Order: sequence, then structure tokens, then C-alpha cells
Amino acid sequence: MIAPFGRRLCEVAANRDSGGYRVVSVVDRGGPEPRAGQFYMLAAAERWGARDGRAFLPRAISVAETRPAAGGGVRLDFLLDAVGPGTERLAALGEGEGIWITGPLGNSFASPREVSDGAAGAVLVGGGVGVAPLALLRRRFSERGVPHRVLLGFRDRAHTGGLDLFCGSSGVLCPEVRLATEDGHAGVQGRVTDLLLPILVGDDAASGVVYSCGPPAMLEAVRALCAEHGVTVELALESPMACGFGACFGCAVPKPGGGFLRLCVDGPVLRGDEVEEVSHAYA
Amino acid sequence: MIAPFGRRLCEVAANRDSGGYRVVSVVDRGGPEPRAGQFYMLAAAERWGARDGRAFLPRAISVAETRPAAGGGVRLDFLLDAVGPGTERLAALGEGEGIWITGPLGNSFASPREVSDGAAGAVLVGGGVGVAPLALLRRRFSERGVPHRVLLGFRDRAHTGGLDLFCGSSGVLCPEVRLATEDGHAGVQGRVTDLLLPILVGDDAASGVVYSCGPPAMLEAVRALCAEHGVTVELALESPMACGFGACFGCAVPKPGGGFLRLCVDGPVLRGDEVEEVSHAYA
Amino acid sequence: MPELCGIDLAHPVINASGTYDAIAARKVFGDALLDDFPFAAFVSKTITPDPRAGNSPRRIWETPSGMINSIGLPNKGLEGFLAEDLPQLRELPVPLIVSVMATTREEFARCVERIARRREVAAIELNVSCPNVHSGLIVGENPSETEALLEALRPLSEKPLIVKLTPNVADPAEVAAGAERGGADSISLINTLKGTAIDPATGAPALGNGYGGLSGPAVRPVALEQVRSVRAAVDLPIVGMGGVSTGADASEFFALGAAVVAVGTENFRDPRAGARIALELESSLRAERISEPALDLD
Amino acid sequence: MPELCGIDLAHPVINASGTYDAIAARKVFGDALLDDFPFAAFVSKTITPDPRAGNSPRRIWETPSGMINSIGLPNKGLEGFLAEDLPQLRELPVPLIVSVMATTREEFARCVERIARRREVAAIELNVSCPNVHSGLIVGENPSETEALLEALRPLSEKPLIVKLTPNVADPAEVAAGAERGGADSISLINTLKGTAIDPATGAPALGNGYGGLSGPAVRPVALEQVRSVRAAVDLPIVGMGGVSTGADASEFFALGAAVVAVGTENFRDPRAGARIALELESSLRAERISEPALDLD
Ligand SMILES: Cc1cc2nc3c(=O)[nH]c(=O)nc-3n(C[C@H](O)[C@H](O)[C@H](O)COP(=O)(O)OP(=O)(O)OC[C@H]3O[C@@H](n4cnc5c(N)ncnc54)[C@H](O)[C@@H]3O)c2cc1C
Ligand SMILES: Cc1cc2nc3c(=O)[nH]c(=O)nc-3n(C[C@H](O)[C@H](O)[C@H](O)COP(=O)(O)OP(=O)(O)OC[C@H]3O[C@@H](n4cnc5c(N)ncnc54)[C@H](O)[C@@H]3O)c2cc1C
Ligand SMILES: Cc1cc2nc3c(=O)[nH]c(=O)nc-3n(C[C@H](O)[C@H](O)[C@H](O)COP(=O)(O)O)c2cc1C
Ligand SMILES: Cc1cc2nc3c(=O)[nH]c(=O)nc-3n(C[C@H](O)[C@H](O)[C@H](O)COP(=O)(O)O)c2cc1C
Ligand code: FES
Ligand code: FES
Repeated sequence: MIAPFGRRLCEVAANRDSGGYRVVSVVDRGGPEPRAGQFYMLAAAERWGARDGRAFLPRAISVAETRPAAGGGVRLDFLLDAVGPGTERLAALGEGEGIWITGPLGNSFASPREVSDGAAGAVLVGGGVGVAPLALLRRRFSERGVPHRVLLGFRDRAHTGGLDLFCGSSGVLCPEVRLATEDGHAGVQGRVTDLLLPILVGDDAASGVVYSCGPPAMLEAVRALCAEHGVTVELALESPMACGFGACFGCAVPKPGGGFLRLCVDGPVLRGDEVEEVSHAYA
Repeated sequence: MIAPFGRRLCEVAANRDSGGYRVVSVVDRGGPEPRAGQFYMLAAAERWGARDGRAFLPRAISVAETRPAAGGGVRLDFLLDAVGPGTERLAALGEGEGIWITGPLGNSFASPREVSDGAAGAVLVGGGVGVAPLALLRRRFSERGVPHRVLLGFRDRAHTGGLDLFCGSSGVLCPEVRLATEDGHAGVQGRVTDLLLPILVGDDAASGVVYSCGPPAMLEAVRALCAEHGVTVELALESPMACGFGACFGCAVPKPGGGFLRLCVDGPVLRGDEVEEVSHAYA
Repeated sequence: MPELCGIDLAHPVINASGTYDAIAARKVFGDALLDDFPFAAFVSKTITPDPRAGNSPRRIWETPSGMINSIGLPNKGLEGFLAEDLPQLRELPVPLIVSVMATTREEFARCVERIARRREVAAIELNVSCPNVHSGLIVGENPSETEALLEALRPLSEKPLIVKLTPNVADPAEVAAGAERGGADSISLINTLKGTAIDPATGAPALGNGYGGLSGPAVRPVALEQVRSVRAAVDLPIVGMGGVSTGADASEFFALGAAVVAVGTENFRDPRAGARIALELESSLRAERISEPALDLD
Repeated sequence: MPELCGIDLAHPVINASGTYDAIAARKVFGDALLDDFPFAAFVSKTITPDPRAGNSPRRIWETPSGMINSIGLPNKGLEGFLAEDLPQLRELPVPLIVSVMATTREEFARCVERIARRREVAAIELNVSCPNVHSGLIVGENPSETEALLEALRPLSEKPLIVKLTPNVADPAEVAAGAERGGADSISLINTLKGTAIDPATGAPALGNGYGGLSGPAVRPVALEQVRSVRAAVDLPIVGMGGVSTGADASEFFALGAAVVAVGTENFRDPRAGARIALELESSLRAERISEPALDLD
């Protein structure tokens, strides 16, 4: 998927709450429809750098949902967890405000068949703001008739950001979605890996591919579990990115054989065997 | 006039247009009523530094009008000409937004009697955003019964910022105010010094003191005219200020005998004979 | 038409070494990159005699109006570069400048010799901020080391040699003068300022390597001052860089005597920054020309 | 209770020389300044043997996340300082550190001798970023010049001697080591980075003096790196400064081994910055202590 050359100024179409996160919608008149797993580099057109000279660099944000925009182009939904000056400013963008976007960038999730011979079904495992790329992936799988299950982990009732991205237009959670919550207010009490384990040891595990995105500790648990049970897994990782298009070499992720990948161009989606261990050092 | 120690967070009460400039009103619960000629160091509490790390330092702004605030403290009106990142941000402050203020700072205009033995009347000469401190001075003179005339210069119909500060509550320009406009749309066509000259050569010149604030070229013309005609003049100058309270030594203005004054603590109001020539280099 | 050491340039804006990977960018953006190439010449990432993997993460850290990097010069090494990268870089529509660094004069010589033989290379940039393994001195910190290096390399190449100075010295003008005496054709500056940060989340150094190099608008005043002082000391054309993000920033470098400006960190914020800055420069020049006769001296 | 060379401090935050005029501030803010003095010790503006008027305007220029100053050390000279300023400064409720600079060892010695005799002075800071008129060398750029200066001054005073380094050198740790060998009691750093800007309105240098010194958050990464490298080279307590504007910034300096931090440019934005930063430090320490037992290792 080739991105239009350069950043372009787009307009924010909407900004709504999503369980503690924000969903910011941007109308991109000039870009193609992105694939699930791809990301954009985003920066507010005004007041970027408003907290003592930060945010300075653009921020990498996965696309959570996309559809054709009225009047041409595509509408892009981004799920934002405001953790610092960059995501705070992006999460505060109002309708009609300008935003610089570059993308779509990076690779995307592959279909189960592409990843693993004979694999038919998919298990999507997400947590925190990492549910974003899985939301788009789930819709694609639905459209293409790829059998899939979705396992999402949330902390508690106050932290369910992005959950509504997995609801149908009726506002009801899609039937293939199962939840784990740490406080047990919904779904199973515990971690999302508690939901994954029985699937990996089940009969149809061999024909499934796991797709995961979330905090480093969760990703590492998923990676290790899948490795242990011989199940193919695709992980959407994060690492600190200055550019997103291969220019800075900042987004290095260690390769198992030594050396580094550039996550922005070689990822952000990596197969489980392409990383040694998912670590806080880069994620 | 002693300022409360430190900066304090205040709230913007109003922001209105004034002929191309903005009048931003701030409620200061903790400070004294300032004198005409004094200034404050201002910085927006949020989004200061939003244009690539600037504005970084606070900005020196004269107080244009003040009155007791409902609920205690004083209400301060600032007249803002948005010429760069600092004044732009200040001019864009909305009602309820936070603003850091330090002040009142600097000295103030003296009454004619204090400045010059036997002087009774005052001539206020202002132009551009420099009309701000004269607005407060005029009101004080009115209250105290000091005879005064006000001469204001404006470029054209589109640039009359601050003129309304010289209107009574009825919205009609006070009778003692005379205008010079470069395009002749109001008052005399020409410069404000064209209005000043006949006064300086008139019979009662000797008993008057001139008070002036405005762009450097105007101030220099006023200073030179007054010197030529032996009339005492007080000039409210500007110079680049980092701190406003004598800490940085950045606001240096050359003294006639050599050496420098610190405009923030020795000024901003200087007698005509305390400066050699008003220059762009520091103003 | 601007030029640098006899190399014609369509405009006076090039990239800073290590801040644009034209091969990766072409994969991301397609051939639109070539149709609309943002720089008047392309400077490669610094290559070293042997391949390098680069430093362990974390490699970048944002700071007020800038960033620190400890990338660590990952590259395929001289032979890998010549075999794999150069054939792709020759397809760029602009002159190619290859940046090299080595830790001995002999290795520097081997790099310069091999690269100078390639017709697709217009000039060579010598990144001299590495310690000399023999003398232990950082070449670029020392005027006579720099002079001696240039004297050794000068006979090996007819191509222009651009010396990229480190800013972490008391007097860059002295080092530039050494480079001039040794036969350099041009000076480029500044490289990054040594910088560190602590990660508030851990209380430990934020970068895997402990420290790194500061770049971006934060360093622009330092870059301008070094350009000014080098300009006063040497006659060579100067490639000025350090925090250029707009045409107005570039104008500051030209006002102080730079012949060309290079854009680094700003590329990360705007992949077409080079072209934008060239355009901003051109339109501000045009605006000046138009406004001049009507100048209001009021 | 923090201390510096045996001087007890109520908290670890002092001011950077030349960024607070306590005498002027007392006129502006009244005695509230004394009741609530923001620094644990007060460092005077640098004084020189003879009075200086300072540089011609323009003296300050704002830059991304920082500023350039070319103030030029205006001061009343040694005698004026002793006669007029010292009696007022002794009324401050904190220990007094006097900063001095001179261009010959003899003049430096005269200043140190005269100041050391005054009981109200707790320590002397030597600002060594000026050229020695005899050697032509900038003392603070040169380890042996610095060592020799300290050797000459050490016998003249029982008071702690703090050496303030210039950051415009390749290796500040070497200079710090020279100061330590010469008998210094403490190292303070960084002073400002050499910097220039062009005024876009005129196309000419923005500062009357052509160039100046860069300070503020923009330089913090450079300051932290220099503190780190000096810490590794000397055993003396370090006064760290450069872009400290919050308690979190100060923590970065402490994490790298500074004993005390000094606040400069931030004073201009917040006249009580010193006290605020000390408070922020204290409450973040308290928060750490509270959260520690309950630390969630998830
Ligand atoms: C491919 C990809 C996709 C992503 N998708 C999403 C998404 O869909 N939604 C989402 O919300 N996020 C997403 N992220 C994460 C997002 O990019 C980061 O959270 C964001 O960059 C943080 O920026 P910030 O300014 O808000 O926070 P920062 O303050 O930059 O803090 C984030 C981290 O940066 C570090 N940091 C760097 N400089 C400093 C500094 N000077 N001071 C303190 N900390 C600093 C710290 O480690 C800190 O934990 C994605 C990241 C990648 C790489
Ligand atoms: C005592 C006093 C009272 C004042 N009263 C008022 C008032 O009532 N109302 C009002 O509107 N103004 C007033 N001013 C002027 C006001 O303080 C300045 O206009 C303001 O500081 C400009 O800040 P800025 O960020 O908007 O513009 P800046 O961008 O800071 O530009 C203002 C000037 O600063 C210089 N400058 C400094 N750094 C840079 C840089 N990096 N790039 C470009 N230029 C730079 C330039 O010379 C430029 O012309 C007063 C000033 C003083 C000293
Ligand atoms: C991520 C990054 C990588 C860099 N790599 C190199 C390099 O390989 N060789 C080199 O000479 N300079 C390198 N530099 C320095 C830049 O070329 C440039 O000198 C410096 O960043 C200042 O310019 P800027 O402020 O515009 O970025 C690098 C800078 C950055 C930010
Ligand atoms: C306006 C100004 C004046 C200064 N004057 C002096 C001085 O007289 N003596 C000195 O040693 N340092 C002086 N400095 C340097 C500061 O003490 C400090 O080392 C430097 O500014 C870095 O700290 P900061 O980033 O917190 O300002 C001055 C700095 C500024 C900004
Ligand atoms: S983010 Fe710059 S190379 Fe990957
Ligand atoms: S503005 Fe700082 S001393 Fe006057």
C-alpha cells in the first residue's frame, strides 16, 4: 500500500468519547483506504508543541476504522489514549480543526491463509488502546467471511475505551467478542490471556492464527503462549517513532538473530518468531 | 506600588474587539489597583509556546483600564496588538481561560505638578497600541480634575484600536480627545505631532506637561519637539523584557550620560531628558 | 542557480545525513518521491567500513523543541552500500553525496578511494566526529588531526570533499581552518550536540546508549553561531544545518554566509520539508523584490 | 537537609548567577521576597574588578524553548559591590554566594581576597568563561589554566570555591578535573551555549553584540549530558543547571548526580520558580514514598 508523498492537512470531522478514550475522526480527501494494522503519523496543525516545546514530533496512531467519506476520500477513525502532550492534544482536537497526517504507513495484518497454510480461523486478542487496529481487522474478517473470535481485556468499568468499536450499528457488542475484565464487572474476571489459553489447547487451535495488539506485557504473554502451543501469531507492536517512513532509524526492534528491524517499515505487524521478547525498552 | 510576590493565576473575564485590537479583561483577586503607566507580565496558562516553542517568555503589557471587580480584587483591561506568537495567544484568550500575571510592575506617570513646578495642564499624545496607558491616565486626570487634552493618531478607518477606551459610558468620544488620521477619515489628516505642534508653540505651553506613548518613531518626534520647545515630557517606552522585575538586565535603554537604565524597574515611564533618542534598537 | 563546489543545484536545500532514507521512502511513497524529490542533492546516511547494527533501543527521545537520538550509525558497511544501495540511489534525480566515517586514516582512505571511483557520486562528506583509534583524539575536535586526515584523503579523490564538523568543541572555526588547510572543498555543520535525558518513568537514562545527540529547532541558535564563526575563518562554501524547519530559518543561515542549508529533524515532521523550505525561501525572496520599490520608510 | 560544601541548605534549589537581582526584586515585591525567599542560597550576578555598563541593546532574543542573552555582565565592580550591594544582600535569609570573573590571575586574586574577608559571604563562585589577557586562553576551556587559577586562588580563601564551567568545550570533564586538582570545592554547570539569531525584520544579527548565550529548556539535554560526564570524572559536589523549570526537570539532574540545582531562565517566567520547584521535588518524593509499598508490578 503506497502512501501519498508528504503530509497533508486534513480536517477533524468528529471527536467522541469511547469509554475513557477519544475517537477522533478525520476526513482524508487525498489518501487510499488503509489496511488493518497500518498507522498514520499525526500532528495537530495548531498548538502542537504547546507544553513547553512538546509535542514536537508527530505521533504514530493506528487506524481503528475507515469508510468512504461523503464527498470523496476516506474517513479515518483514530482511538486515542491521552498519555502525554501529543496524544492529549490529538484527543482534544475539535470538529473543523486542522490535522497533519502522513500515511497510511507500515504493513498490515495478513489473512490466516496468507500466514499459515491451511489456517482458516482467526483469534483477535486486544487490550487497552491496542484494540484499535483489531477493530478494523475484525470488520474486514466479517466482510470476507473469515471465521474469527475476539478476546478483549479491560481493567474495570471506567476503562472500556474502544469497546464500542466492536459493536454493530445497533450498539450491541458483536457476538464473536468475549471480554475479560480485571474487576469482573463484565465477561470473565481476569486477563485476556485466560480466555486465550483454552483456545490454544483446544482442538481447532492448529487451524487458527492469533492477531494481537496491546500493552507490552500482554503482547509478550500472548507471544510466549502461542510459541509454546505452536500457534502462529501476528503482533502489532509499538516503538518510539520520529518519522514513520524509514528515515530516522529510531523505531528499532531487536531481531532474534541479532540486528534490528525498523518497526515503521518492517512492521508494525511482526510474526511472533520475528521478535525475541516484547519489551518495554522499545514498546 | 509594591506588587504581590510571584506570578498568580487569574481568569479571563472578557475579550472584545477594539478597532482591530483586542481588549482582554482579567480579574485579579490578589493584586492592588495599578497606576497609569504600569504594566504586567502576562502568559497564557495553557498553550503558551504553541508555535514551535514560542512564546516562551511572558509578555509585558500595559494596563489600559482598571476598576474594582465584582466579588473583590480588580479587573484589569489590556489592549493587545497581535504582532507575534505571544500577543496572538494573549489576544485569543477566551472567557474563563487561565492567565499568569505578575505585577503591577514599573513606575507610573506623574501628575503635571510633580513633574514640573507650576504646571497645571496635561497633553496626552498617543498612537497605535500605545494609547493603552494613556486611557487609564486620562481617566485618572478626569477624576482628579487635572486639565488635559488628548491627541491620538490612527492610520485609517480599519485601524482605530483602543479608540473606544477614550469614550464615555455613552459610547461617545470624550470632548477633550482630538484625532489625527493618516487617511483623513476622522479628525485632522496627518500625524498626531501635527496636532501637538500648535499647542507647544501656544501661550499656555509652559504650564503643560506632555505624556506620550506609541511607536518609537512617534515617541522620538514627540521627544524632540518637546525638547525643542522646552516642554517637559514623560514618555512610556518599550524595550525587550524577559522578566519585568529587574532580574535579567535585558531591557536596557541607553542613558544620555552613558550607561543604561533597566526599563522595567527604572521605567517604563522616563522623562524626555532621561533618554537620548528613542530608537528601534531597544523599543 | 545555486551550486556547491561546482555541483549545480536546483535550489539551495539539501538533506542532513542520516535523516532521510531515500530507498525506504521510495518504498513507502512510491515513485512520487522521485517526481517531486524534496532536496537539491541527496546526502546518504553515514557509512562505515564495516556493517553496523546500530545502538540498542531506546534510540530517540523528544525534548523541548527538539530530540535526542542515539541511532549509532546502522549501515550495511562500505561494500554493502556499494553493492546494494548505490544502484538504487543513482536513480534519484539529484546529485548524490556520500557520507563516510572511519576510525583510522587507512580505513577512511579505503572508503574515499572506493567511493570516488563511482561516477554516480558527486561529492563525499567526511563525518569526523569519531575518535581516531591510533591517536585516541576525536578527529573533528582537533585542527591538526583534521588537517592531517584531509591531507591524506585529498589526493585520493577529484570529487569535492565536504568536512562535517562536530559542534561539541570550543572553537569550530579552528577545526574548519585545519580542514581548509588540508584541502577540503566545503564545510558542513552542525552535527548534533551531545545530550542526555532521564526517563521520568524509570529515573534512569532514557536512551539505551546512555546519551545521544540533540537536534531540531532547540539547537538552531548554536548552529547559527558556529556558521558565523566558521564563515569568518575560512573561504570555503558552508553547508549550514541545525534546526532548519522553515524558509525563514534557512534565511538566517544564508544571512550568516551559508551557501546551502541542510534539513534534518524537520524531515521527520514533514517528509517534503526540503521542497517546502525551498519554496518558502523563493517566495520570500520574491516578496522582498516586489515590496522593495514601494518600501514604506515611515 | 541538603548541603553544599558544608553550607546547610533548606532545600536543594538555588538560583543561577545573573538571573535574579534580589535587590531589585525586593523593591518590586517588597519584604514578601524575604519572608518567602525562593532559593536555598543566593548567588549574586557575576561581579568584575571594574564596573561594567554591559552590552548595547538588543540584549535578549527569544528562541524555540529558550532565549539568547548578550547582557555583558553589567555590574558595579568589586568596590561598588562591596560598598553598595553586599550590605543589602546580607539581609537575605539564606547563605550568599558571590560570583566573580576577571581576566588576570592577579585581578581574580584581588576579588577573591576582598570578598573572602566578608563574613556575610558563604562561598565564592568563579566564572571562568572569560579569556585570560596574558595567555589569551579562555581559562574555562583549558584544564591546566583552570588548575593554575585554582592553585593561585585556593590559599586566599577558606570559603568554598565553586568553579562555574563553560559548556562550549569538547570535554567539560577534563576542565572539571583540572579545577579539582587545583583545589576547587564544587563545580557548577552549565553556563550558556554560544548562540546567534538573525532578526527576520532586518536580516541582521538580532543582538547588539552579534551573538550571545543560549539558555532555557532547549539546552537542558546538553546540561544533563555535561553533568553526567563531569560526575564521572570528579568527586566534587555538582551544582547542576540549564533549563530547569519544574521539579521533574530538577530530578533529572539529581538522577545524574547533581547535589544541588540552580534555576536561571525560569525565574523570568515565574519569580517564585525556585520555591515552586523545591515544592514539586518534595511532593514527588513524598508521592514515591507513599506509592512504593503499594507498587503495582503488573
Ligand atoms: C504503530 C503505532 C501505533 C500506535 N497506535 C496508537 C493508537 O491507536 N492510539 C494511541 O493512543 N496510541 C497509539 N500509539 C502510541 C502513541 O504513538 C504514543 O502513546 C504517543 O506517541 C505518546 O505521545 P505523547 O506525547 O502523548 O506522550 P509522551 O510524553 O511522548 O510519552 C509517551 C512515552 O514517550 C516517552 N517520552 C519521550 N519523550 C519524553 C519526554 N521528553 N518526557 C517524558 N516522556 C517522554 C516516554 O517513554 C513516555 O512513556 C501507537 C504507536 C505506534 C508506534
Ligand atoms: C512596558 C511595555 C508595555 C507594553 N504594552 C503593550 C500593550 O499594552 N499592548 C501590546 O499589544 N503590546 C504592548 N507591549 C509590547 C509587547 O510586549 C510586545 O509586542 C510583545 O512582547 C510581542 O510579543 P510577540 O510574541 O507577540 O511578538 P514577537 O515575535 O516576540 O515579536 C515582537 C518583537 O520581538 C522580536 N523577537 C524576539 N524574538 C523573536 C524571534 N525569535 N523571532 C522573531 N522576532 C522576535 C522582534 O523584534 C519582534 O519585532 C508593551 C511592551 C512593554 C515593554
Ligand atoms: C536521527 C538522526 C540521525 C542522524 N544520523 C547522522 C549520520 O548518520 N551522519 C551524520 O553526519 N549526521 C547525522 N545526524 C545529524 C544530522 O545530519 C544533522 O547534522 C543534525 O541533526 C542537525 O540538524 P537538524 O537540527 O536539522 O536535525 C543525524 C541526526 C538525527 C536526528
Ligand atoms: C540573562 C542572563 C544573564 C546571565 N548572567 C550570568 C552571569 O552574570 N554570570 C554567570 O555565571 N552566568 C550567567 N548566566 C548564565 C546562568 O547563570 C545559567 O548558567 C544559564 O542561564 C543556564 O541556566 P538556565 O537554562 O536555567 O537559564 C546568565 C543567564 C541569563 C539568561
Ligand atoms: S520511525 Fe523513523 S525509521 Fe521508523
Ligand atoms: S525585563 Fe528583566 S531586567 Fe528588565
